[in-house]
Amino acid sequence: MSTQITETETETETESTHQKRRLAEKHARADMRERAKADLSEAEESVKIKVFRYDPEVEGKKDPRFDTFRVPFTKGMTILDALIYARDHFDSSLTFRHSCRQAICGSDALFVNGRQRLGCKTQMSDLEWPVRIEPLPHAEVVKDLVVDMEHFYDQMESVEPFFQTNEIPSGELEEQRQTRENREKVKMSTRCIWCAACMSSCNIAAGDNEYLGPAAINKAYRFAMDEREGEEMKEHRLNIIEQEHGVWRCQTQFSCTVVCPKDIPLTEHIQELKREAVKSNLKFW
Amino acid sequence: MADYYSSFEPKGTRWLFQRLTAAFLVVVLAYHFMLLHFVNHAADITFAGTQVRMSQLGYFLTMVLFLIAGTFHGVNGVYNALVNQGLEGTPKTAVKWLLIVASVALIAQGIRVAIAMTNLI
Amino acid sequence: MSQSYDRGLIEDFGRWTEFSAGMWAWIFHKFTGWVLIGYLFTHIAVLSTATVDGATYTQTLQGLESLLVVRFLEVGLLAVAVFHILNGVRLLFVDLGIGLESQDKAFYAALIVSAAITVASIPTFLMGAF
Amino acid sequence: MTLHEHDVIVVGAGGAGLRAAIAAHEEGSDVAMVTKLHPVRSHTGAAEGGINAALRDGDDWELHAYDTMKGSDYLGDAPAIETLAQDSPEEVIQLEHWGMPFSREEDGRVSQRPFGGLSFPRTTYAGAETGHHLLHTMYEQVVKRGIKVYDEFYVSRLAVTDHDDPEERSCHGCVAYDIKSGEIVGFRATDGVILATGGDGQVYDHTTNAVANTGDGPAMAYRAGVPVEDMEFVQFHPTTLPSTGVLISEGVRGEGGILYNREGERFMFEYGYANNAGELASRDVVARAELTEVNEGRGINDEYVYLDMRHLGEERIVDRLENIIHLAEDFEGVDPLVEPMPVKPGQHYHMGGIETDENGETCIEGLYAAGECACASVHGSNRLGGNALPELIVLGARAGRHAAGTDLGEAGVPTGPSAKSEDETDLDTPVQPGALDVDDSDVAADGALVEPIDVVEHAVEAERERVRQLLERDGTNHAEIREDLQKAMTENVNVFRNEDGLKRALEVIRECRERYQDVAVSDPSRTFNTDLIHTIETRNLIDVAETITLGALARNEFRGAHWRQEYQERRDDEWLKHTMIAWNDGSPDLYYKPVILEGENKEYEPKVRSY
Ligand SMILES: Cc1cc2nc3c(=O)[nH]c(=O)nc-3n(C[C@H](O)[C@H](O)[C@H](O)COP(=O)(O)OP(=O)(O)OC[C@H]3O[C@@H](n4cnc5c(N)ncnc54)[C@H](O)[C@@H]3O)c2cc1C
Ligand code: HEM
Ligand code: SF4
Ligand code: F3S
Ligand code: FES
Repeated sequence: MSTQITETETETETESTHQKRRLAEKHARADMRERAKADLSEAEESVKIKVFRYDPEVEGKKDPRFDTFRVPFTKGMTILDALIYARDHFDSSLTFRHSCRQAICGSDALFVNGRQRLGCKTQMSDLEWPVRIEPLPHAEVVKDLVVDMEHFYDQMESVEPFFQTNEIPSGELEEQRQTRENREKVKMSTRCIWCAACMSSCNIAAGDNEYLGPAAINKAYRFAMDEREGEEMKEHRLNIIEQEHGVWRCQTQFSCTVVCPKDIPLTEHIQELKREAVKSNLKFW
Repeated sequence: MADYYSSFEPKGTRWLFQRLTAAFLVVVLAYHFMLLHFVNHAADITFAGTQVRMSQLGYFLTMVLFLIAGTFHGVNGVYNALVNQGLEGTPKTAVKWLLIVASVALIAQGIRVAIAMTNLI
Repeated sequence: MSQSYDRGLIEDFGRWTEFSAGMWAWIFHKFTGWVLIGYLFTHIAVLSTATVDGATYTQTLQGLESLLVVRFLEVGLLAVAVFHILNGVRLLFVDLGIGLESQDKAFYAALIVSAAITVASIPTFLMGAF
Repeated sequence: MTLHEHDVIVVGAGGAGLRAAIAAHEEGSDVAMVTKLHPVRSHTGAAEGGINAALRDGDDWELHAYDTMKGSDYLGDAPAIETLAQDSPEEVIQLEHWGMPFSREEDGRVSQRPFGGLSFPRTTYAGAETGHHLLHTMYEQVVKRGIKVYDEFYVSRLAVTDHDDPEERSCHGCVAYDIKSGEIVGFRATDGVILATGGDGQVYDHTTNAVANTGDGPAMAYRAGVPVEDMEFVQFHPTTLPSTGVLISEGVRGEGGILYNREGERFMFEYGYANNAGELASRDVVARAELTEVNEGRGINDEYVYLDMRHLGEERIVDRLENIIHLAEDFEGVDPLVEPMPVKPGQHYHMGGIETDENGETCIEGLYAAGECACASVHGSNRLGGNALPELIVLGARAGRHAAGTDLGEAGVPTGPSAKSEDETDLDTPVQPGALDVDDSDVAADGALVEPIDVVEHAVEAERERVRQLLERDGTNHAEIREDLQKAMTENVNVFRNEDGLKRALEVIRECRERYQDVAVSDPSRTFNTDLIHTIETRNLIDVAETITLGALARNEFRGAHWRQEYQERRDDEWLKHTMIAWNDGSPDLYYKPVILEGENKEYEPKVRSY
């Protein structure tokens, strides 16, 4: 890591590799869809979903079970569409969070066929059928697909997730300047929609409940790397993420990065913070 | 949030050392394996051969460093692994000291052995 | 307050079939690391015979080497060490933030190369054991 | 009975709610937010394009106000519009100082871009996810200030006194259903309740709005006695993806994206829909142009047209509009770098809403509204792109301050039935609108309940009873009713409207209301009972849909987003007035109030809107 400029270069590089990855994934999906279509012409056009059910108050649901619903398949159908269909047509007590339907509210991270995914952003045709839908692992289930998010929110809010600076310009209507490079640098990290998919996928977070987790560390990164906050604040931020259950806990398992629906390079951000922390600690010697 | 403000915690330092020793170990371990399994077959090792090698100061020092680095790396790795699995409080302190004692013993014994292998004394 | 359902650890580890590359790498690295540190302690213990006298040392070593199990264990040790080294190098790159995009491929490569080296070295290790 | 007490209660935690809470907190109030979604899940996060603010040399607030008035088709109230234009720059800079990651110019200042209907490129943006950043930045400030947030609490009723004249009523709090535990709790607000519940796009079946945008605020306020204003003005966004309603930002056209029909013609110019502005004409113009293309057989699959941005080049697209690539791929399976995107109009924004003045206050004392659920009115009959986000922060902040007791001066916009200038006398409705029986009101109708705490307790009791009934009885599921309602609205109260259709819609709405009487919740659980929540929401949708349709039937002209087949002309002589509907204890009263074109320094002269 030398100067700012090279930093951004790496940043854009990863960006375009992201794009490449997405492209590759897209081609794979296209193939898969073709195959799915071929399968479909034989089978009746419906898809089975197996949904995790649990309700602490309802007889018969106190012990978790899986319910199977058969929903008509339509082109472009997402996991969320299938769930809504099942709820509105078969069982109105089927419970899951959702709102925006466009991968921005972060409500519907689910464990679908063994991987954390956003229901609204996952095409049915990209998955193996029948599709198994469960609540996020490593979180307590409140009911059906709804998990308790409190712990995740606590972790997010424990890293002082708000802008702090002493350098607000005094002039009227004057903004703080920020270079384009710096904005680029924090750009990916600002995209987090608090869906908790990453946290759920991380084995370390599962083992150590106090581990800040990838999303919260990413949030800290978003501010630590924002030049508008100033050097002093950066020190402070590094102290926060260096705590006992902070960055050092990360074992670079990458599953967070793999599942993040917003393509945030989480592991990379965590690693960069580790290096920054080591660098700033070295100064004390 | 008070606990964030504890000043310097050597976690980052151990992390760094784990990496530095790893980088060192890559080279030395590879060399060690080559030398004692491929160049000289383990089965053919004799005290005499060992003594010849160990009596070269450079080799001797490398092996001692190898031992220290390996011990730190391995023991620190084990400690981290346990801590990551949620080891806390008194057991954590106990394990920490146990590991430190074991490491010191290992290194001490290792150096004793190494010296015995030389003809320096 | 309503109660909630904790699926517990068993459920988590019951999912091993769904682990991704990075998780496997982590598990293998752990396992190999523990084997190596275990070996280091044993190794020093064995070598300690040198403090008795040269002959005991030579005898012990050659005695051990004449056991077939030991030869096989050595192959295992090599496998473990090679994987730990290769994946260790992978991790070092990850720490430096280099090539993060290919980390999964690097893991597979580490597996394959370890296997190859291990197989290739079997003759050397087993030489004269029979 | 659980009762929480705070100075100010903000219902809803989208952009407007968050801003209001921060403002009230800064004035020293003990403020709490009550929201059915966690704040970061609010639909403000979906806004893509940007925030209008006159920040740069060559631009000033008066130009912004002028553009807004023109865009509103002269149905906006000048005091509100001017407040918006004046306060917006300061509010945007405030966001910057809170760390919002705006896109930047070479010199490090925040970037601005051109947007439809604006005479100056004053749309400040943060990539193509401005709303997401705005929402998160403000939530961060709420965390910083330690403002109490009751998230996943569904507010289902306001605690309003029961005076006969709505203008004498006061609001003392609200009732909420704790979604996780199923408990019904009271919230007592000593200084005021601010409704910021956002849009109501779920009235339609094709919308860019979230599933949670069900118009709860307008419906609750309406039933409590606050008139709703200009409900017929619903904006349809010209570029939404056909299968999901996901929005493709106006930014695409701002950056130079082009609309084509099936023949490959650039129809905005070729057919003279907007000879000057072309693709950048205001939304209603573009939406109608697209539908006309489709209706005349020049659409693709008889459903949509193409939006093409390939000529902008990959680099520029990735730089400025990267998220559009992902949206088109994930939700429509189209790679916009390779092929044009299919787009069609979808419900997007509701100009109408709870009647407020420019301080966010309604005619009921202690009841405020801000954001999309309110109507101040800054957008009149048509909102310009990039004007809703400034509305959230400007009017949100003002409502917050006012509720906290700050003197903002006398409001220029009059509110309440007393502002009535004329009654609608001969509206011919096929069915009786409003409540089936007079009991359906949300205020107690049995005498002088005025003690604040009694009012709240009474409301809690009433709500408990309602929920108990819904849970205990057997009956139909709300989902069918909701679906029929949405279909009828999309079919008849869309971009194109005519008398027959509107009347048919009113009949369906009435029928839905009747069926709703037998509605029941089949999930017996108290834990996270979304079935119950959706059922309550459906009732709100019915009320909102009815007001939209009534307004549309009354307004015999074409203005802004409201187009009538029989009257394809703007008629300023008769219609420079707001359509108001008051619940009137169950038998809705439709009346009018004049538009205020008198600004601070000038009078806005209605001109022909041409782009
Ligand atoms: C896709 C899209 C793109 C847009 N792009 C732009 C743009 O580029 N520029 C622009 O200026 N505008 C844009 N808009 C418009 C603008 O985003 C919205 O008008 C605005 O975000 C509404 O904000 P709000 O705070 O009023 O409501 P929301 O953000 O919708 O928040 C509503 C809040 O109320 C809560 N709530 C609702 N009902 C209840 C209840 N019963 N009890 C408790 N809480 C409740 C919800 O939980 C939520 O927190 C866009 C809109 C959409 C849909
Ligand atoms: C030869 C080159 C070696 C390299 C490159 C290497 C690399 C690494 C790295 C990078 C880690 C840290 C993993 C992490 O914390 O995420 C690690 C862990 C570890 N290493 Fe090594 N190592 C090497 C040799 C050794 C040797 C010789 C031993 C035994 C003495 C050893 C024992 C361990 C142990 C026990 C761990 C901890 C494993 C765990 O996380 O549970 N390593 N190694
Ligand atoms: S970092 Fe990604 S996966 Fe994690 S919460 Fe944010 S958006 Fe979700
Ligand atoms: S999965 Fe966990 S271990 Fe680190 S790289 Fe991601 S936080
Ligand atoms: S519904 Fe909002 S993220 Fe999926």
